[in-house]
Amino acid sequence: MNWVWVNLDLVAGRTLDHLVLTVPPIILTFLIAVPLGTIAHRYRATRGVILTAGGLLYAVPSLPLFIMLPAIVGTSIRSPLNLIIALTLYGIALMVRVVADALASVDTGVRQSAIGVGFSPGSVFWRVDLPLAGPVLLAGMRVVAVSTVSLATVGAVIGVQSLGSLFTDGFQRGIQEEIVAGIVATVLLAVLFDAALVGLGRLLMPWQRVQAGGSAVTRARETA
Amino acid sequence: MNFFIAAIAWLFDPAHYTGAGSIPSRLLEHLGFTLVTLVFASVIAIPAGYYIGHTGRGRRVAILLSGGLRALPTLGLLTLVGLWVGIGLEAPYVALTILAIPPILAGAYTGFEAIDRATIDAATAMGMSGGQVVRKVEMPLGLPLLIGGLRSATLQVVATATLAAYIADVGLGRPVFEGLKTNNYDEMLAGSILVILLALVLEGIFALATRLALRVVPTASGLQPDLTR
Amino acid sequence: DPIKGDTAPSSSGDTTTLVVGSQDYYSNEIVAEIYAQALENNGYNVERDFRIGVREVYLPDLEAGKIDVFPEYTGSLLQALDKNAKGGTKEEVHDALADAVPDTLRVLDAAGASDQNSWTVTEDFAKKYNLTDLASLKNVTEPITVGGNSELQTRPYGPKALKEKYGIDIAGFTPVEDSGGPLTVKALVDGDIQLANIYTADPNIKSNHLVALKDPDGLFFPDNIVPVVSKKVDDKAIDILNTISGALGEGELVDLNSESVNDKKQADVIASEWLKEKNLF
Amino acid sequence: MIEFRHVTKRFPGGTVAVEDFSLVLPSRKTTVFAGSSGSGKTTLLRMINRMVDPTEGSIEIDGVDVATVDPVKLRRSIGYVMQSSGLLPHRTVVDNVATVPLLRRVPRRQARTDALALLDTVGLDRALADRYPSQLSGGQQQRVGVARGLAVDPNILLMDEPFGAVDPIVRSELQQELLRLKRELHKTIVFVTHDVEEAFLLGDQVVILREGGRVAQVGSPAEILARPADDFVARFVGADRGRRALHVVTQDGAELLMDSEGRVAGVLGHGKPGTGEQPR
Amino acid sequence: MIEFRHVTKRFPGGTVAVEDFSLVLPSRKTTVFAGSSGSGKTTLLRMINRMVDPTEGSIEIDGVDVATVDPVKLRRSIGYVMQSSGLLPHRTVVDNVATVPLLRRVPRRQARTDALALLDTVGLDRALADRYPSQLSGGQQQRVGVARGLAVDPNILLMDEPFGAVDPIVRSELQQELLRLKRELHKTIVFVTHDVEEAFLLGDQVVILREGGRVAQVGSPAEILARPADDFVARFVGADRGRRALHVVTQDGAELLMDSEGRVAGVLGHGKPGTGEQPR
Ligand SMILES: Nc1ncnc2c1ncn2[C@@H]1O[C@H](COP(=O)(O)OP(=O)(O)OP(=O)(O)O)[C@@H](O)[C@H]1O
Ligand SMILES: Nc1ncnc2c1ncn2[C@@H]1O[C@H](COP(=O)(O)OP(=O)(O)OP(=O)(O)O)[C@@H](O)[C@H]1O
Ligand SMILES: [Mg+2]
Ligand SMILES: [Mg+2]
Repeated sequence: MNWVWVNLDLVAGRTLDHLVLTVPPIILTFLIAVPLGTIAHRYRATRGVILTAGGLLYAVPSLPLFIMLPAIVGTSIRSPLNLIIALTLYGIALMVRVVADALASVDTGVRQSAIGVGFSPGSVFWRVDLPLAGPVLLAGMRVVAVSTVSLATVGAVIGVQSLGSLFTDGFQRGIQEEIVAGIVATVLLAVLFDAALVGLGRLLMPWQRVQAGGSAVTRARETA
Repeated sequence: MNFFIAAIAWLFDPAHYTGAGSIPSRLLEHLGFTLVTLVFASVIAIPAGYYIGHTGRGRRVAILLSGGLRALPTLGLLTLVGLWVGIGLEAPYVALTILAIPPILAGAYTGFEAIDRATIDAATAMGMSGGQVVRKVEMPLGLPLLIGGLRSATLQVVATATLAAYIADVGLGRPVFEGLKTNNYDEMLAGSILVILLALVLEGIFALATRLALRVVPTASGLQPDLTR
Repeated sequence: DPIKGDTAPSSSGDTTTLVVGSQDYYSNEIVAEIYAQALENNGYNVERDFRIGVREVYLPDLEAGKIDVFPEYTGSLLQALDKNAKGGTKEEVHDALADAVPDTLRVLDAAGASDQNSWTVTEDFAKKYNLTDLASLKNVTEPITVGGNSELQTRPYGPKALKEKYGIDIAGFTPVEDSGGPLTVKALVDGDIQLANIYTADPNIKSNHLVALKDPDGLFFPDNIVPVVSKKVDDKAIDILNTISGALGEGELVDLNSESVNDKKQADVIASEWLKEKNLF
Repeated sequence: MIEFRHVTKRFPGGTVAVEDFSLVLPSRKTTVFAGSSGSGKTTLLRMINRMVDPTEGSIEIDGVDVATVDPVKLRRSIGYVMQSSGLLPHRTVVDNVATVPLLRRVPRRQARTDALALLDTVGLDRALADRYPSQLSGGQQQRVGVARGLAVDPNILLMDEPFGAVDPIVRSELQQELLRLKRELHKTIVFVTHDVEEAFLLGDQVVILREGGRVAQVGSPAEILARPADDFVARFVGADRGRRALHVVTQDGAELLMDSEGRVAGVLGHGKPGTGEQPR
Repeated sequence: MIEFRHVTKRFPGGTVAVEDFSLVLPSRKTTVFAGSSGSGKTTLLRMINRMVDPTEGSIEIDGVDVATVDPVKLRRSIGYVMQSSGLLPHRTVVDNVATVPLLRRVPRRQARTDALALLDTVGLDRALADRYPSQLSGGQQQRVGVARGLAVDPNILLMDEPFGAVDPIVRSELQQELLRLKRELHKTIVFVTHDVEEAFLLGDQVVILREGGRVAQVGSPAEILARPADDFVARFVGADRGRRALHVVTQDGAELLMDSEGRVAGVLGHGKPGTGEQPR
């Protein structure tokens, strides 16, 4: 414990590095996965392709991806950008399926009746599909956030500074406190992101509070 | 693109097919390591998941615990346990078993929970004992979701087993690390390609298994537990 | 090649900003930090690009002038630059290195402190087979497994060289990626490996009663710490770095490393305390 | 007046949901489509507001072919009510009722005032206005659905099994409420159900449908009951099993009406046929 | 004979589903529990085969307190049929029917033969024997459910809204089938429904339940209809709105029976009360 107090600035610095590495992928994931997932949901023909591609992408191990990506997109192997792209790809791989499933889980009765009373196609998407898919989307984003935070530590192996650097450095110097501090900080950061997302969900989906959690939501969260 | 050509050349270099650390032996090590890890994780997670799914007890704890386990960085665990027990396979087994537990656990209990309550009620009403309900109803009907959980655990373990080479002379992570440390990009890329191929093959096998399981349970259509891992 | 980083802070025309780099190794980072603080205390702007990785990763950046100051090890760097280099005394190696570096780089004065590669065994193992130097490894009747970082396999002093120079047969290689750190030591003590590549400045040698075998045939080159600098480094800065090398005497590095490993201090703290203690800048 | 002219609907899969269907639905009357599952009732209803477009034939509302009207505009001029699930779960009751007026850019404040008034119309307490649908009972949800259908004051109200999901006592209350609305509002109502009793209670004109939207019989409840067109209709309305063939049996001093299976259908009275007033 | 003695069921959450309920269900007769949602019908039914154990009071079957019988054994001696979803989706039709006999170690071959015979009994084509439940229509699934309930030749058959999920024509067919089985098999049947018509059609004894399993009225259909015990019963059976108060109206030469709202309920005939034979 003493180590942590003495080296608080180091932990803080690595945490900051970690934030820089993980916040952009989480946001980018959402911005890219929602349209992609919507396309997969809307057009049967694209569904197979998009979802399979996502599944396969997720099968690519992180370390090799960090290594291969530079050869493909031309970044440098040590560049944080490389890591951000890789983490975003993982996020998308995970999230497109959730988006497609979430949209599919929207009660057709509610959709049909909205169309029936005169919602235009745009209104149906923005005012019905998206909010009703919200809880499942949120569940998916929570998983994305946690796994992004956890995955980013692997970057330390190829020399991208993050909380993972506390593992490699502590390992070299044989300082267990440093490794434990890294693990705890990673988990805390994940919990923090998770709580932030839950809070955001509460704010954006006030109706959720009055109803027992839908089964699709709990399922999405737990099987993740 | 020429990186890939060089990597493929590395892959087809006959020199890499003999002796210790040859491609086939690395592949087998990787596969073996993955399977053993899955067995460890299954032995822990499936009974626990079945218990939770059948009784509905301990669910909150399980959710919290899986969430926490999922946030645990594998690299951190690997190095920490490595410092305790030294080099060799113990630390990778511990770290990766922990990684594999949450999806299998979730697959096991959501598999039970997704079963129509009425089906279980009817089985009970007919006079099945608790054990019979588990064996004859819940286990077969929960199978597709369990397979889904195993599938996502497998993918994660195959992928992450690369890191085991950080403290053990095992698996396809070896060429990756060796290439990384010796500036041999071809070797690194070749190792990566092998891991990805292995992951894809296993994914294919699971897709097949899921289809077979769905044949056993014709109504459990489209159950996809692995929307996230 | 993607390994060639493009992220090293690029030096602008402003000569007062210097980029100091370090390997992905805590001991090297301490020395780099000493350089950095000394330069800062003398009015230079310093950008730290530490923990870059192994030599293969940073050398291209160094040669390209993206890094201005880098703590190096004379023998290892010489062997990296010239595969056919011959060994010798520490002065000979230093001179050879000065010739071998590309024109874009300069090698300053070497420090007395060195961090030598060494082949190390446990005290018990040494006693059992009566080991003193590498040649005596022939006495060993059991298979010898070597442990060390991946890159050790391709180094000119690696298992292959042991066979060539001393005729020692190595049964196997176990990779341990902590640069001769605690895990390697533990593996050695546990008997998982019999021979490990551990740096002579590693405080673990002392605390774990390890024996670094002598190297009469010069398998390892002397590895004195030496600043390698770019053209951007002016005379004043060179003076500063040479002063540090002068103060960094034999054995100093073991103490510095011990502060990191045993006292668990951070590099910047160790560096500033050392500078204060030596009354430098 | 709504007129179906030789309407056929073939779905992409090949199912012919409706085949060569022609019918006139008189204004300000209630027409009920009754038939078993899959007989094309919903499809017929949805062709009126263009949620489904016919493959062949045309539908006219007061002489205007609906195919020539912008579907979104058309739908906003027609009320639509369906089984419970139709409310937006993420909007409060009053917002649900006011959605379409708001889409039509009625000012917020006025839309809300109108919506509250509509809650009165359908017999809902205004105190429920700020609840979410999930906080209401099934019957209350259905009332909100009806209020929403009425929100744009449409001439036509389409109702697709609106009371199918609630329990029998509540259902009967909702039916009475609808009878009251019918009398008060004089809308053209098209109502879908698979419950014969409900069809006979609510319909001025009842259309009994077979598979494929083929008309088995059209007429007033009395006409259909008195002279079922064929076996199918007889079976559907329950005449075949003698459920509608009643006899008088005196038991415990009361004159009971029994069907041919000995099941009691009612008690014989000697008053005038009812005027629709409830005798409470 | 099944006898409820002062039975109360309080669920862990605090809901009192059934309170101080006492009733005798005569052997070889059909007793129907009718009541709206949440009135405790299912709870009452499930206390008979110990799927739910009462908090207070006892239930006796032919004088034996069920609490003293091993629940698994008890359930294997009582047939149970519920809404469609109860079949095992991963077993074929014939395996579903044979489940309990197999659990009781009846030899495979014989269990199968018996199961096929039961398919005949419930009017199902043997050709369907090797299909999975999902490959059957809702009505066919219900027949399989009934066959399964009969598989151990139980004296008691519990049926929980067995026809709630099928469409009206099929429902009416299933009801007729059940009436036939009643006549042929002479089982003690306990039937739950919230449809009054169904209750009156099938029940020898009908129990109208209020909230909390409180008995509003018990009696034969005729008794209940002739003299509803109170407003609640009157409303429930539809007597209050005059739906059961019928008058004769002559129209187009037929004597129609109309209720007080002008809805046609039937046609007056002058034959004898039916014997239950179908006039087809
Ligand atoms: N979008 C669609 N695509 C393909 N077939 C459809 C579609 N909608 C309905 N059908 C088919 O058309 C036929 C009529 O369907 P419709 O929904 O109109 O019946 P319904 O009378 O409303 O039935 P229910 O009482 O079950 O609601 C059915 O066979 C149905 O499967
Ligand atoms: N396992 C349970 N735990 C807690 N409360 C229960 C449970 N089962 C039933 N209840 C409650 O007991 C009451 C009676 O339920 P029951 O299922 O017997 O009603 P029902 O008459 O069968 O209703 P329905 O017609 O909807 O099937 C309800 O308020 C219900 O919420
Ligand atoms: Mg319909
Ligand atoms: Mg019930």
